[in-house]
Amino acid sequence: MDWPTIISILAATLRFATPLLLACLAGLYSERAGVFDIGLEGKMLFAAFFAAAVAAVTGNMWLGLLAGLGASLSTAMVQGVAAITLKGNQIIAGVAINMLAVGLTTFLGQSWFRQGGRTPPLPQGGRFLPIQLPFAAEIGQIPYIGPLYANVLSGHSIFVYLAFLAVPITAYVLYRTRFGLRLRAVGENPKAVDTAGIAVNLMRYKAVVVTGLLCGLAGAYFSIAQGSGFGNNMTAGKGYIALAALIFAKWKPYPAMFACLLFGFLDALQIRLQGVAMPVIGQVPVQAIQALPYVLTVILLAGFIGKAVGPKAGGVPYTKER
Amino acid sequence: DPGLIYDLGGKFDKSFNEAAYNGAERWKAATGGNYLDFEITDGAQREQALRRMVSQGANPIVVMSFNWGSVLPVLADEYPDVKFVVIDSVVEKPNVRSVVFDEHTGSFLVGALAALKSETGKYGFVGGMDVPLIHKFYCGYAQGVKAVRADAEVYENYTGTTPDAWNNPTVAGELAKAAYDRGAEVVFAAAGGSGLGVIQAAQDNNKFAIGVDSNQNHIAPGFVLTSMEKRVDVAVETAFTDGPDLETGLQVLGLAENGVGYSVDDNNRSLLTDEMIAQVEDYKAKIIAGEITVHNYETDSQCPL
Amino acid sequence: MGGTSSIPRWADIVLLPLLNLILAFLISGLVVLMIGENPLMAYYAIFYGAFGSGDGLGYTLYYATNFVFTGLAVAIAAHAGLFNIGAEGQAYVAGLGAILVALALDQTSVFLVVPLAILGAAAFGGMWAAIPGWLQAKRGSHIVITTIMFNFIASAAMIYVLNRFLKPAGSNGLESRVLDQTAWMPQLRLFMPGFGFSPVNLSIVLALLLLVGFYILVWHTKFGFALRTMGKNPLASRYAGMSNVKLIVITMAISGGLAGMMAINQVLGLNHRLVENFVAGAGFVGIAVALMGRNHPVGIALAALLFGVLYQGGSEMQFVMPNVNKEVVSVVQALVILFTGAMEGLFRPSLERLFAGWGGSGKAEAIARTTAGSES
Amino acid sequence: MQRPSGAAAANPPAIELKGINKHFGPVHANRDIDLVVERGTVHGIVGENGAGKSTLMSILYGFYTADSGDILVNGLVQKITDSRHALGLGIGMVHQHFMLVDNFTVLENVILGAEGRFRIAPALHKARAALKALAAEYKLDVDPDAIIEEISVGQQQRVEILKALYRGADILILDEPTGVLTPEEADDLFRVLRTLREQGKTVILITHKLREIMAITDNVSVMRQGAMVRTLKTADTSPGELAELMVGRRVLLQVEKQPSLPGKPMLEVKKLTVNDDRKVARVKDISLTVRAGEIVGIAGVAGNGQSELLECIAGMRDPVSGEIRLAGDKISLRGDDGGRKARLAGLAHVPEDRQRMGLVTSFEAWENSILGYEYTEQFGRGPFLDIKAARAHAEERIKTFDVRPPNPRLKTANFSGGNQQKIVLARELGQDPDVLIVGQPTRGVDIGAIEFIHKQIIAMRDAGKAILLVSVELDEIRSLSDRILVMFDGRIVGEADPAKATENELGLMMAGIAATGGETR
Ligand SMILES: Nc1ncnc2c1ncn2[C@@H]1O[C@H](COP(=O)(O)OP(=O)(O)OP(=O)(O)O)[C@@H](O)[C@H]1O
Ligand SMILES: Nc1ncnc2c1ncn2[C@@H]1O[C@H](COP(=O)(O)OP(=O)(O)OP(=O)(O)O)[C@@H](O)[C@H]1O
Ligand SMILES: [Mg+2]
Ligand SMILES: [Mg+2]
Repeated sequence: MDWPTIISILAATLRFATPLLLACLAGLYSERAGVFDIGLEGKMLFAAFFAAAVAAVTGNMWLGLLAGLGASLSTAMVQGVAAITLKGNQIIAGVAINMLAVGLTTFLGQSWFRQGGRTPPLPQGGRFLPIQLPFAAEIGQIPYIGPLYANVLSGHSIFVYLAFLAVPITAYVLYRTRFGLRLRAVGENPKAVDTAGIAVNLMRYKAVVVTGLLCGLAGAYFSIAQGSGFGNNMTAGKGYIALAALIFAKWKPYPAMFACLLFGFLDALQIRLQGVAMPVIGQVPVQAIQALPYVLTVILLAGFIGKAVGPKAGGVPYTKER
Repeated sequence: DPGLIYDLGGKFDKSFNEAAYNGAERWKAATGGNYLDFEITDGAQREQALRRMVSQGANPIVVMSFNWGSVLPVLADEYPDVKFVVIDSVVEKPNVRSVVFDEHTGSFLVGALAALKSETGKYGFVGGMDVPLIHKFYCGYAQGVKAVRADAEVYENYTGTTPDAWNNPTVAGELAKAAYDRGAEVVFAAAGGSGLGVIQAAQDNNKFAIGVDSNQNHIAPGFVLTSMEKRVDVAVETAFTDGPDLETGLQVLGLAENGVGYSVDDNNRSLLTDEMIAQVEDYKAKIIAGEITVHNYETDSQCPL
Repeated sequence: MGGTSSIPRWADIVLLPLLNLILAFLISGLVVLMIGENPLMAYYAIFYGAFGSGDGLGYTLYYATNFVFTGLAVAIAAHAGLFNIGAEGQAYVAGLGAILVALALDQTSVFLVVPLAILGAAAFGGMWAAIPGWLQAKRGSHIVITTIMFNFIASAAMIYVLNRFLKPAGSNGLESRVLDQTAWMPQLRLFMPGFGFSPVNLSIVLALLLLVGFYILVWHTKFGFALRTMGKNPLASRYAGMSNVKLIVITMAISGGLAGMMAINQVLGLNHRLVENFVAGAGFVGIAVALMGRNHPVGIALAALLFGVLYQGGSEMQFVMPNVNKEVVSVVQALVILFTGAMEGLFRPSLERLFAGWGGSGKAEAIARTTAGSES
Repeated sequence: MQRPSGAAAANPPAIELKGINKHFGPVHANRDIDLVVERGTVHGIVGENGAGKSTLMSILYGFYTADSGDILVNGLVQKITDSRHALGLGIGMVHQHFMLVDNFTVLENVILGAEGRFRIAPALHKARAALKALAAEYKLDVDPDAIIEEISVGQQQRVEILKALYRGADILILDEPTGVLTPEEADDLFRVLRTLREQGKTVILITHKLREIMAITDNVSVMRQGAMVRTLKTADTSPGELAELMVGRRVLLQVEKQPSLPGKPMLEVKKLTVNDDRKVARVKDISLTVRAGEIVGIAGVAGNGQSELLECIAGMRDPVSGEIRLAGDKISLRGDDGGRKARLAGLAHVPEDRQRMGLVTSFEAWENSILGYEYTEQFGRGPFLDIKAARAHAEERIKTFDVRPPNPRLKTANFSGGNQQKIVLARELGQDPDVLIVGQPTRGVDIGAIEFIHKQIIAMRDAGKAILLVSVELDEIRSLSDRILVMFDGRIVGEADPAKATENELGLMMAGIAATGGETR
């Protein structure tokens, strides 16, 4: 593989990793607080749809983003009520949210835009465009390292930079602040938190809010930054991959980033390897390459991290009365 | 009145089914007549939907896609006095008209046009799913490219393996971008809804895409080199116009019948020089005249290049 | 779910789900209203479409058959404390097992093909589920994730197989050749013309048998006992010396096999050939069915029927009300899952208060509890 | 934190409870309880399992809220709505089950809920200093940076106490604090409590061990079935009287038993080495023998490898090396079905932690009464389960072991701790094994049940079974065992004759010769 190819793979890696990372961190907050969330997928899809819908109609990307955040947030709240207040089964809540998202987005899209659930392509100003970092052009001239800056680091939409900024922030919040301390405690031993005089469910709701917002960013990225407009079920299972990444990272911020970069890289690779003759094996069937990310995920989960024990109180609604 | 049954993917798939819908709508506008239509959501509904149409007295009934192989023959026998039209597949029954298109020749022309437009010798193709029909597109396209540049390279890509593949602009876009990064300047999308991602990518990277099925030049004027039109709309419209006593049998719509072709309108005219068009028209004539034979993947599931 | 409730069993199993179901339908009604259609019309269309005609009923039962299979698949795993999201892929792969047998033997006799095809499907589906099971048991990789991954892998693999091996050269559909009549699962209309042209076939008998078998397996065998022990408390099953690894792998194999039966209904019963993506989401519906059915055969049968109604009635609704598009149905389904599965806490408290008011049930426990308090 | 000065003059009781009632669904856990706790005293509370002690204290601590009744703190009526409020009033509680976050450091646990502002760094700083001071004042030192799950139970309890003191508690509630402590650790604790009392702080102590009540409390209240039976001056009462008040009948506080007549070796363990889940060696090259008709007791501080030893002999944990012989012949219990292999070999196992291992609490009693034996023909031919037979079996077991209530269809979670333990014992003894290994048979069980359980174990011995007993309750070890082995850091560090060995001889051995106090593990 030549250098330019590698460059373009790396750039694609960042683009693919971004929604994963945002969703993964989203999951980190609620799961560290003891609320399992299979519904990342659904929240992203809702966000993607409403972001695109509003951006398409108003032609204003910021309004679009706002709508996306709102949609994801309110979905998260529904999930929160089910999982925290009503003490329902958290996994079911997630599954239901995902199904609802697929159905409702297409349904609304169809009845609003009559394009089979798609939104129209976004007009000028409806979409977050790539940002050129300073001197990208100039530095780009430098052989080898230049392209790394100009084509890999530079030239992404704001979401990409936000996602990676969110990692140190999350680590800081999680390990250095009162909120983080209580968050981790509530996911490990809510009773201890309760006896320390802290409201357990309130803490969990706070976590779920953060989750909602991050999922909102992730979803909006799909439809008003990376793409231009919403396509049915356009998150295509990325929420589940993000979940895998979270488990893979043992629910920790920096590891989460690396996991997402890895999965993003696998996707980028998948795309570059299609139709390329492999060194030894020669032409590989395209399906084998398309399945590659999933196969490798399985292998990694099985091979490297072994038993991943999540937050102890994960998935269990908190009740005083036993 | 006539009836129309869309296939999986739905009325508004921005390509195949939507073309049929446009045809029906045009007929409606022209004649002021009415028609029944239905979107199936899973295979089990085919027979059900078709019988429903019959029982509601629809005639003729147009069904889309190659998935009717097992259902249609049976029902055709059951209802000898109803006329059926199946598009994209061949059913030999006295009361069935089978309409198939020479996607390969149409694709050949856009391939040639791509090769004439771009000198890089690298060309992209993004298919929805790795299925025979899409291979037919690819194979014709590649032949067209190579007719102009024998040494050219064509990157063959597919969006996915689940039904999402026809609706995943994100991945399709990335596939196109990959092709552009590898030096291609033109990417032909035969991927239903995913194709929009390719066109978007062309716009973002200031390169060219080639649309499919219906004329997609307008989606991003100046970035869609042309569209490989497959006039499903025409097929549907004529079927509706012919009415209950349409003559049945096999109908192959090729270049001669304008069943397939490349679209030129003021959205893309500026991208094409007269020489290019002349050159392509020449190929077209030769193919019609039989001086050039474009291999059809479907005949032997092979693509000799 | 639930926790220790003080409401009578019947209320827990019948009344609560019913209330939630009603709520789910009310909200779906709002969705229908949003597009300016009359919900009552829609409900009627669904109901009439599902039961109004022999064909309709036949289709309802045909869909229900699928969902019984996938529902049982999810339920058996759930009893072992495993969440199998992979029924979709397992059924898909099982289709391969079924078709291979059928293609090889479709010249012989239905009495040979069908049983062997069932075994083939069970074997392939079971295998596809056993691998994630093994990975969970031995390597501790999260079964939820692995089964999801296996769904994706399954669809890639199946496309490949269909393309390269099963598709007759020159045909342009992504499907195997049509099977010879002898390999078809006999359809009920042969015996009961009332079912008109509907595809409901003998698979439904298989479904009924498996429902009974499921009940016996889970509650009347030693394996079932071990299964439930591990599901409730894995440490206890290890203490009892029931091999958890074996339990997990076997349970998942059974689960996958059950999911695989759905392929019989589709491949031998409906399409008479292997079609790309013939599972079409039935695997995920199975999750809902199992949840709503409280992992009990009776509940599963009822839930499967409900979803059968939603499917068949839903497609009829599209004929009657062209503006109500297909997604409405999936919205209704999702809401049903949400309310019956995850929001059952909504009415429980008020019900508990209600029944506590009547005194009634709680007493037995109360006495038990307080006497339990004191030994002597 | 400081009490109202006006009240201070009148010197009212630290705590006064009036007519407290609390229901849990159908359960009436507290019935109009009145209680007065004088300032500067140590006040004991005793009562059977489920008598309502923890509930009452949880109400006082604001963890539960009473259905009715008043709470007076330092003479003022307080509506204590949550734990924060209680802490504000200077009430601290050390719960029966520790309220610590296992993967946090000691410091993080101490500041949890008292972190101050947005960043926790300052709070951590402050707490570090404070812990130093407290350590000096009460000789309560723990490594502030240690991870909770890596320190001994005794240390964890210190953390709990430090948590309370750090928050400036001057009324300290301890719920069964000594259940898991060695004598040394217990003495340490009492020393701390006395210091607290001297400083005028008030202590409420819940325990099942009357010896401790007599040793340190000034007053003692007895609860039974949710009601307050009586409050007495400790000086004017006796263990016997208290026991009678608790249970409502006379109880024998000392089991009487004939000297044992050991037969041939039944259980032989040779050079056994066992790892824990973290692959750390916890049992190091241990050899021991248990003869027919004798009870061998293993004394030791919790966490010195007893659990791993038991689990290994019971087939739940594969040994790294060494062998196990039953009735002379070598057996292999490897594989994750070792538990069954052990049972087949005639070895029964009463696990240390009934709730976590021995039972499926959501099962009905009859299901638990066949757990581990469900595969035997007696409960159904071939693959099938004979539910009738199983229920009949359960009926019989429940009768012989006097499980209350005698209802095989009752959900196991609804039996009290003591009765749950009886269900396990009934099951394991019921299969008439040759060898019985028992872990913590009476942990958290009240004297009424203890008496019964001890009788049963002795009866097994007299029936010629070989019994290996592990318990952190020295009294229990001493009163039941015919021989005592002391385990420390995975090794047998000594053997003793229960008749002769004194408590602190054993205590020293348990602490490891070189060890200081109860710290080492
Ligand atoms: N002080 C810190 N500042 C920033 N990040 C930290 C800090 N401590 C830990 N992390 C993050 O957490 C990861 C593991 O650290 P650590 O094990 O302390 O987390 P943890 O909360 O203890 O996890 P767990 O509670 O599950 O054991 C590190 O790779 C890093 O990403
Ligand atoms: N959260 C709860 N939900 C339901 N019932 C409860 C709860 N807590 C306690 N109970 C019941 O209330 C009664 C009193 O329980 P409590 O824990 O106060 O007894 P206790 O005296 O502390 O017993 P032990 O000596 O075993 O600790 C028991 O019957 C118990 O089962
Ligand atoms: Mg207690
Ligand atoms: Mg206790």
